[in-house]
Amino acid sequence: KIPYEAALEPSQLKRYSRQMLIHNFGPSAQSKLLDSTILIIGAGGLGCPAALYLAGAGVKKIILVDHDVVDTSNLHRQIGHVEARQGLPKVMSLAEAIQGVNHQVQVEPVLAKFTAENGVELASRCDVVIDATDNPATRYMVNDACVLAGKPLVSGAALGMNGQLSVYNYNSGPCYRCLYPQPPPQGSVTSCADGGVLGPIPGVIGVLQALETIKIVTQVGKTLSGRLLIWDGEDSRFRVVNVAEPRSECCACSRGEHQTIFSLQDSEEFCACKGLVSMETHQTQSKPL
Amino acid sequence: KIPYEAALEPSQLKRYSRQMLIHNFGPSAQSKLLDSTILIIGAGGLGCPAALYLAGAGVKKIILVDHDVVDTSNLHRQIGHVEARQGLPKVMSLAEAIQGVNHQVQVEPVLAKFTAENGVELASRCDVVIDATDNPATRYMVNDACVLAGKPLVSGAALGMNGQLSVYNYNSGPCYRCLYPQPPPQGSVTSCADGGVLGPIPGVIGVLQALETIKIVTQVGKTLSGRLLIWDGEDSRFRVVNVAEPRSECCACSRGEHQTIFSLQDSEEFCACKGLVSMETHQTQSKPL
Amino acid sequence: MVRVNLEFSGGLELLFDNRKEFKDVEVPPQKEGQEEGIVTMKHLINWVKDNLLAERPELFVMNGSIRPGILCLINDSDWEIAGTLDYEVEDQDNISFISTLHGG
Amino acid sequence: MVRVNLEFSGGLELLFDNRKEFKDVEVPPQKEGQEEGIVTMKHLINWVKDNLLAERPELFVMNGSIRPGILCLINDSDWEIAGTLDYEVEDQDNISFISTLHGG
Ligand SMILES: [Zn+2]
Ligand SMILES: [Zn+2]
Repeated sequence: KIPYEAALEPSQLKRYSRQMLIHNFGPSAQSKLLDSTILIIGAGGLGCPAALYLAGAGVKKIILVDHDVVDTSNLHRQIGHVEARQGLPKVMSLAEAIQGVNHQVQVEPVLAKFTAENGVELASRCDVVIDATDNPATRYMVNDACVLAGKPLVSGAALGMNGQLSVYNYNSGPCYRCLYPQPPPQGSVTSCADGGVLGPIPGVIGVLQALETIKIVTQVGKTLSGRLLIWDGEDSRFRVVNVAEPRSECCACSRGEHQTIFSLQDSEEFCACKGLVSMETHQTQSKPL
Repeated sequence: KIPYEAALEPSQLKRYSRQMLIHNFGPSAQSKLLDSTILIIGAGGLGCPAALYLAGAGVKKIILVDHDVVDTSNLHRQIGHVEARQGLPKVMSLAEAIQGVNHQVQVEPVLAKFTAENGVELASRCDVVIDATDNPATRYMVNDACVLAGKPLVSGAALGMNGQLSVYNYNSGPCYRCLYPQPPPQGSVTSCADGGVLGPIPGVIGVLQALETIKIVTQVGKTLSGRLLIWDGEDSRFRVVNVAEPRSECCACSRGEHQTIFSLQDSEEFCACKGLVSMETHQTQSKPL
Repeated sequence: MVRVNLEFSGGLELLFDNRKEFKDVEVPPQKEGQEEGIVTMKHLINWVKDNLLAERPELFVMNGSIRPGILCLINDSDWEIAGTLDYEVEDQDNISFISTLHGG
Repeated sequence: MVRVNLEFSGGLELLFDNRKEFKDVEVPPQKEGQEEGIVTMKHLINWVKDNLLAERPELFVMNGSIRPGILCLINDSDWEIAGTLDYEVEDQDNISFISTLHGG
């Protein structure tokens, strides 16, 4: 039996030495990271820090999905993008930042929305999915793709001076729909374009998404599965609350008579019927709340 | 009276629009940011994210102090540095990253240690000081410089999978010495080179340092003055605890008969007499704890 | 009569004159039906709507419960665990209403 | 006899066989002097050193108190607020010892 250290090249040993020194982490955890593929949906305020820290930690591959281009109004919080890459697709810009940090990480930029057509295939090709999107329609679809493909979901959100984070569909915990069976009604959803957002808010949540992902891949520590982080950055208040068990009548993950989501087409129909649209951040018309 | 909006150029209005939309934030807070100078001591795991998010938020000037060069073992967590800048001084590498995000921010790289000679002068020239260093000797000296120059101190620390954060010498709250009057004995201090550190740990604390700094400059929200964030990333446990009032016999901030620190030379003597050395991370010999 | 601590956050405080905390609030018991004398969550939500809410009730209540997209915590746990609308509120319960975020 | 919840973190757990939590620990009262029958923090620290600590006591205690560089919290507040060594421990107190970090 070859020790794990032997599997690492000298350049990797030096690069990852600081994290391999951690008690309970070590070379075996590093080897799992070096063998992992992470899907990041959204290359914005959450996706940028999540991707950069996962690149630093040494995952094998990052698949980036986003259809948008880098805009001036992104730069205050989307630190994977720079002024010189304004107008470029975000996935290309963030891919360049990732390669700058760690050329050993493979990056697959997917310049597209996450849809009923590509969703399950993308989720199937990874070990962990990171939801770094900005609207409820895509969040339901990402959840359903994770349930259908059997992948853990690290879901973060940020608005104003508030952040939220949890891990779904992992370790017998609930899925996103177990917690939010009913979508928010039209006109009640505030986007960052409406309500604003302070840069460090998605910054912290995105870095925490990288951390939860590392914990899932390496099996080190206790993830937020079954728990929800609720953070008020204005008051520096952090709460981790217990959420309910998986819902026995969940339409996505219950695998019983209540299941109605069998494909992402079902997911798309659900969103359409509930009036949820996969909005562009700069096109939203909803009222500020 | 000219409205604040008029003071912002059109390019700034667009760039900072998302944060100016936040309730309670607005153009007046943005104007305060655009007029602020921040001193960041340490351009490593904490200093990189702190600097990048402050650059994004649009401070006027960032002064960076660090004497070290970019090493391969830094890259997993110090996301302001890239492979191509290995071997360069960290302050030059991070300055380049800052300019890439926001060329309107002035950067003053200081390739030096923070010492009794330069400390008070550096602190005097800024509005907020960020302690992003990695050893107790420098932490005591940074605190004393802040007390002597009358500047708020945003102090972060990270090790293994644990992080800590507080704000000192601000709003009638305690200083670092009020909390830690006695330094840790020799041999009890663990550095990141000894104990290891997972990248997202200083990542989160560094981004939070940027946030606390923004809150101090703009006077929006409630800072961590008088409180201490204690974060266990392994269990995803966050605690914000109340710390004691300023210590009436504090040798740094009490301004009474107990004050013994009147200059950074006094601070240096204190460290020497307590056996604290301003260690290089890669030279530490202390036992792992 | 029960005395509870109420909290509104995640942006929901904007509907309450930007006030996040209401400490030690006296909520009178309900008067109708079999549940006379007690305060259920259903009653409390209604009482909050009528007495504390400053604007746009449709963004707080919907179909006799809280609007989808609002999390309710009773003593820092999901109110699903306690029984949602039927939970009988006790003195000094901490009840939080938090807007679910979707931005990124 | 008091029953308390003890916690060691920030790396300090490495001195306790990597165990972070000791729930509902019975600490016998001290037997000497005027404080017979009660448990002060001074006594508790000594008892922890003798009964729970697995290695290197010099990294936990120093001069009859905890070593500088360890934070002590009593019910989530700095023990300075409660009175440090003289505080009389009560049943179900949550007492945390946390290593101060210096890395970055
Ligand atoms: Zn479910
Ligand atoms: Zn002091």
